[in-house]
Amino acid sequence: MEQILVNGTILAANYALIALGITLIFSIMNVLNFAHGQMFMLGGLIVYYVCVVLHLPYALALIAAVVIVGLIGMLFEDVFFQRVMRISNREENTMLLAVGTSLLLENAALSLFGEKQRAIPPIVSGVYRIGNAFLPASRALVLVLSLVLIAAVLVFVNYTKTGRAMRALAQDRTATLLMGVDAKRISTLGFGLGAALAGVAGGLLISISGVNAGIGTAISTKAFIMIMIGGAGVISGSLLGAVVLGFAEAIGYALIPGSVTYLLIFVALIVFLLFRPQGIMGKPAA
Amino acid sequence: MVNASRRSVLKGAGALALATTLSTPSIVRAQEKALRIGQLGVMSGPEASWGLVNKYSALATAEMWNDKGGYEIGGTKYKIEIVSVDDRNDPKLTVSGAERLTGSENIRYFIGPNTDTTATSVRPIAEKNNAIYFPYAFARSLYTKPAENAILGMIASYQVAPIMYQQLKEQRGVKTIGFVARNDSDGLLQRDEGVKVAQTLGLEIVSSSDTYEPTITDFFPVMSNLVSLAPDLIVLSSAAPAHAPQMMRVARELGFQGLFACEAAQDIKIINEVAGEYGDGLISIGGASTPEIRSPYMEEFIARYTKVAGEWNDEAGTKAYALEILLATLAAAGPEAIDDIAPFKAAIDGFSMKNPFLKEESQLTYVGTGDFGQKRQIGVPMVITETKGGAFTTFAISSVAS
Amino acid sequence: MRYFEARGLTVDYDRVTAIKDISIGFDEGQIVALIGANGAGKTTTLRAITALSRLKAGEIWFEGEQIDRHAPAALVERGIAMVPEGRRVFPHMSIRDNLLMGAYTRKDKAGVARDLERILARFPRLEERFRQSAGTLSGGEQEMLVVGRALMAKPRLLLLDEPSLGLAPMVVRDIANLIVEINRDEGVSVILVEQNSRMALRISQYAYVLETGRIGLEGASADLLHNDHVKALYLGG
Amino acid sequence: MTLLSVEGLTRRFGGLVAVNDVSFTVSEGEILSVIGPNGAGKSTLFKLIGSFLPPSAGRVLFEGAVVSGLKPNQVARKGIVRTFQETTVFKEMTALQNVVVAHQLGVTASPLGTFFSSAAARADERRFRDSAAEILDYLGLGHVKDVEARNLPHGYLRALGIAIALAARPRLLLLDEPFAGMNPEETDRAVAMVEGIRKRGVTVLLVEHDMRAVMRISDRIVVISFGSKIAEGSPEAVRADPAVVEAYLGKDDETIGH
Amino acid sequence: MAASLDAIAGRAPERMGGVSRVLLTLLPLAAVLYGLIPVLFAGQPYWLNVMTNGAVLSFASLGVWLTFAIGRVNIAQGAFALLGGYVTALLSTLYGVSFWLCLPASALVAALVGAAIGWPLLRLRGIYFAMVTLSLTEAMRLAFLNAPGLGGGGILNIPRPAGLDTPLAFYLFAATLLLAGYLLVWRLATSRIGWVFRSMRQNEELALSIGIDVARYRVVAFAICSAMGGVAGGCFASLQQNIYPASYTVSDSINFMLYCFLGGLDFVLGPIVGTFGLVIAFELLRSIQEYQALLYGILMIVVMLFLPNGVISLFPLLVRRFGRGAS
Repeated sequence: MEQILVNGTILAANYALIALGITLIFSIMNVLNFAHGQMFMLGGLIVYYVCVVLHLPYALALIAAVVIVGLIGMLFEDVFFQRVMRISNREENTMLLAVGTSLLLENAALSLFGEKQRAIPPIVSGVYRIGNAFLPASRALVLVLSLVLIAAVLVFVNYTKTGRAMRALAQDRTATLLMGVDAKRISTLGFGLGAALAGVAGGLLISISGVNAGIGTAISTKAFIMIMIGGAGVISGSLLGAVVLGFAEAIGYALIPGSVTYLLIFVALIVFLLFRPQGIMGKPAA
Repeated sequence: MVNASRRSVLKGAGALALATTLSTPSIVRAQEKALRIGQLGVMSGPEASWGLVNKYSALATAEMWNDKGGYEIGGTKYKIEIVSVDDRNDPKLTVSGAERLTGSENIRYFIGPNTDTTATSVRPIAEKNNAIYFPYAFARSLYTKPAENAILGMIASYQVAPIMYQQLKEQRGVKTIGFVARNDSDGLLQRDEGVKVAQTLGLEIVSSSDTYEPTITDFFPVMSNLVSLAPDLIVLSSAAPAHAPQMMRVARELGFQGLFACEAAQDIKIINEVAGEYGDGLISIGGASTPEIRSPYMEEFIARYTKVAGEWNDEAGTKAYALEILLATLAAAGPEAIDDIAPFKAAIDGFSMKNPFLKEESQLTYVGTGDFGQKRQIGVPMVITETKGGAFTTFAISSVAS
Repeated sequence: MRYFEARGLTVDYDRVTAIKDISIGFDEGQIVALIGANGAGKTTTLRAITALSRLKAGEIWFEGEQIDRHAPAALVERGIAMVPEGRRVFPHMSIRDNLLMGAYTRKDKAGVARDLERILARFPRLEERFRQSAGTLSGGEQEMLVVGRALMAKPRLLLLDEPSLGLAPMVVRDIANLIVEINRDEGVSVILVEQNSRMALRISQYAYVLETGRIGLEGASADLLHNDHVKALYLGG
Repeated sequence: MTLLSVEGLTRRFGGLVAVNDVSFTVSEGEILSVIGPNGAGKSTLFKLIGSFLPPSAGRVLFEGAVVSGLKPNQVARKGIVRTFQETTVFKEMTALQNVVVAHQLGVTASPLGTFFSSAAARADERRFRDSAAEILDYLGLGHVKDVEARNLPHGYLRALGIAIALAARPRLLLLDEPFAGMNPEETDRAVAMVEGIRKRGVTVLLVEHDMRAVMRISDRIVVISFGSKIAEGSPEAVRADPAVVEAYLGKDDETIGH
Repeated sequence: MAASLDAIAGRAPERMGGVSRVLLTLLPLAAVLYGLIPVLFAGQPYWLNVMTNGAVLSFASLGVWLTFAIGRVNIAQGAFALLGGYVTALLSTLYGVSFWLCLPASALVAALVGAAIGWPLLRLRGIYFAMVTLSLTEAMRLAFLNAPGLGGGGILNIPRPAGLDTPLAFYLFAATLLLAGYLLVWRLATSRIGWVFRSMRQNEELALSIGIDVARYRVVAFAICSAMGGVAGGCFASLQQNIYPASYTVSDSINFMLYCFLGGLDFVLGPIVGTFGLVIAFELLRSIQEYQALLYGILMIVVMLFLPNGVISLFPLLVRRFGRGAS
């Protein structure tokens, strides 16, 4: 039982970073970032490269992952998304573009880093015991770092000028422009921040389980599940979605024979959406 | 990264070369007697390494022979050309790829594909177009009559399990066993076969219901369940080289003291990278090339493979056999077999050659009568390895009964 | 050169001319009204001034500086704030954050804090609900919030687009009085776009009547209020 | 004869009562207006009658049969058709296509017949095109019938919205703020249009903010404030009702700016 | 000239008579499918196979296009292809049912399941519907993987349909199927039903207000789409003679959606052009191996950036340009 709690907490914290990033991008740009999982993967591979190939410290690698993936996000937003949003007839076109960027990132990663599973040696060793549960130190570290990062993002979004501008932009673009906000810059920044969060999540996770070039779609799918549970575009909802998914997975793996866990999660999700299509925290569609 | 980038360059060069090959009319080549062998498999996406190892192995063998002026069949030396086609592990693309090799390119022999899904999709094409292929997939229907065009290039998991578990029971005193399987068709089938074997051997099965999604990112929840039952042995059914080390690391972090076993080949480099000090104690089917048993020819092959691929992959130890035995059988069947598989099929049953990859004198033949009712498997030695101090060491050597 | 001067403003939407050759000008501290029928081009004129719509022709001068090439953000920094039509509060942000968004371009933290106090003092209803999200306010309260938000930018020129739209007459009166007070107490010049012509003419000094994208009539508001043509057309008899 | 009766209609959103126990009836052939200050619950009432929202309590009867609980399209089939505020039309169709497609309730061909373009289906289409052209001409949109709706001048969109509703052959037309944002001249035209619609045999229930226009065309007026009905009667009676004046009109304008 | 181009793009002029409209719309596609392709590739089973894949995939994409027409981004077509594939596989291997009966059965089962799932789910819109259908694809895969009695495995040795044992025969069958599918969707799109779909896409509330039974039409569109997916799955199961839970995954569903997008959502021919375009492009890119997929991604972004309304949107542009040049 304690083990389920520990497992759920760790998963939830990891997932929260992923969900937070995709939510930021969605709320500000109204773009469902299909490439989110690929950005996560890239973050992991960058950490691998810096740590294992360049033999530099993990902290540095993590910073590199944040910066590079963040810059890639900003670049995509600036070069691709703004153009497509300007010229296309339909809103859905950004979705296709996002799929295109995900293919691009995945194959670029495949060419650069190869197809193999990559991981880095454990940063810390040892195992804590909490009651009957095990908590390996490396996982505890990731948990703590995740929580710190989540808190930092929440503080940034809620209490800084730029964060406020991001939230404002998500709610009313014209009014935000009239406040003197450079909406283009904030959008780019928001996309970059969302991407960077995916990157840092990947960079953290590689230290405990490794990544390979092909995991992107699976991560994106999980991110989608979380924002469907919590409500798209709502930050508190994405965190809640992460907690729900994390614990559902932990409980499922522990209690359900066979691996119908994910099948059940999907079925539950579909049924849930029938009753509450906007997710738990989402605002009802007008 | 040095490796990776060099490999990219090599890949680029290979791609260019191949592009020229494909766009150049075949008349030009016909003058210098070429023998074209196909290779069809997954070479992109998460499973890319399976097909790529086939490709690099074939290229390495081909280059070694071409350097010597070609392979001699019926008194003529043939330059060997490898024509590779990526199927992305998508049956639709495998089918069109096989059609391309055996139809458009008129190739009678090809290596691959790499999974049950793709291999069974290829079967009708190969039979229609009269081609022999060497899948790396375990589906029995491919090798049992009425099918007779497929030759299993490696040892199937269900052939490994009885021997592996028996040895573990006898040598390491394994009494309790737990299974965790990859949740896809291959994984579940392998687990079910493994469970049967364990029952026959009288081992106590503590758990056989744990599975994980191939897309998993964290094995902690999966493994914590199994580790708490503390079996002597954890079998990782159909664990990909990417996943096995993660599972080991998690289990060790959770305090697991026992052994691991896997009927699929693993990659020692990934094990070292991912599992590090936790990588010891994995019993798996090896690449038939542990240092203790390999011949100088194998050393040469390894060197050549490393040049082609950028880094050595232990899986290639098994996959080296396909082209070598294919060529030798062709030589035995005579030049007419190049364009007609009937003589080749006829030659299979009586074929025998000295195993070039092993230090000790032993014969390499086709086997499989026991499992498939006909000789449709390469008699690759079954080398069971154990990871120790960051390297594969030989745990047991056996073979598939003819 | 007057305090504010726009000359020959022309804007096209999808190759259809929305406004053509509109010129307006006034002195510091004035309230100027733009009135006219729906679709006459009032909102487009405001959007052109705040650079939300692209000018096809024309130039705009404010405090002796040409401003028609600036981005919306730069205009806010130069002291021009606009309250858009339909009370566009940030519904999921608190009153406080809404007001702070108004001060986005300002660097003087102490000044911002002071102004926040001042504006809350002016709008006690907002202070009561300081931490609530703006979406929970009534229409009139939201109008106060957006005016307060615009004031947080410390503007010298305030553009108001249809502040009375959809408000009950009682509330319209409050808003009208508020505009007059702000103009008087803070010395802010105002361009007021209104459907409610009577109200607009009553509180402004000068007015322009827009008809299908052009200026049809202009003059002192008091005169227009009694002009028979205007009366017949826009004041509803 | 009573066409529509609203009985004790109530709608709560969380703790807020948007419509509180409202009852009134609409007789065949009359123009009835529901007015009230902004936020009084007019729009919610409107959605309740059109079945776009389920009521928390009370019911709506049309020709004596309960219609609350039906889906909006079923209510439309019974003959209650609404318009929308602002510019709700099919933006990527021409004006004519907008109105032709709105004849859906008049389809006589079977779905299969429609698919295979049977004689009945072709006759339907011919009929719809003629009828649509007639409606557009009637509402003064004849000359823009082939213009895509998104390119139509703003002023035409509201008329197109009404044209779409008329195509569904309503017995009772619900007009949602038909005069909002119009200048006196435009309002005059719109008032004439609504009266014309009544002459076509359509009963009209309109919700409006603009008192002046309403006073001119309504046979009766229902006034609601804070969700509750506070007055009902002829325009003159309502105008004289002190409760209405206080809740709705407030005090005299002359205090502005002084 | 312009009229026939419009017809090619699936937008035959409305004033034309019924039969000639049908012919004008079908002929160009029929000419390519029955004339050009067999002549070009008759002796090349490989290319015939690629074309067969293209035709059957186009058929499934046409279904997805139909859900775009009602304003839903559908990422569930892989699920229905999988379902249809299993229906055909089970019926033909367990009961020896003929392929020609299996296919309608696949269509029927897929349509029924589609209708049952679609009825409630279609209330969702926008990205919510997209995400939930994506989940549906994954759920379907997991359901077959964990289905009792299937042993987590695939079904092998599905008999090849009698009479379709040469690549050319199967191709011609696939081409006919595609042509039929095209006719179906084109008729739906250009008849009153299509206008009803369009009205729902543009404004569901308004459509409701004029008496359109939006919920029913949505379900009908989705069920037809699912049926087409089921048929495609059944075809591939017979063509490849096997089906596995992993035969159709999320990426297949995404591909079906992409084909529609890239071809152009405003044209019935869009999904066909998009599918063939990408399938052929992928095969042509084979010669550059590992960079194949990378270039594929870049290609897609380039199309998106410069032809955001699909490849077919190029046609009217070209016509305008050359038309102007000529006159």
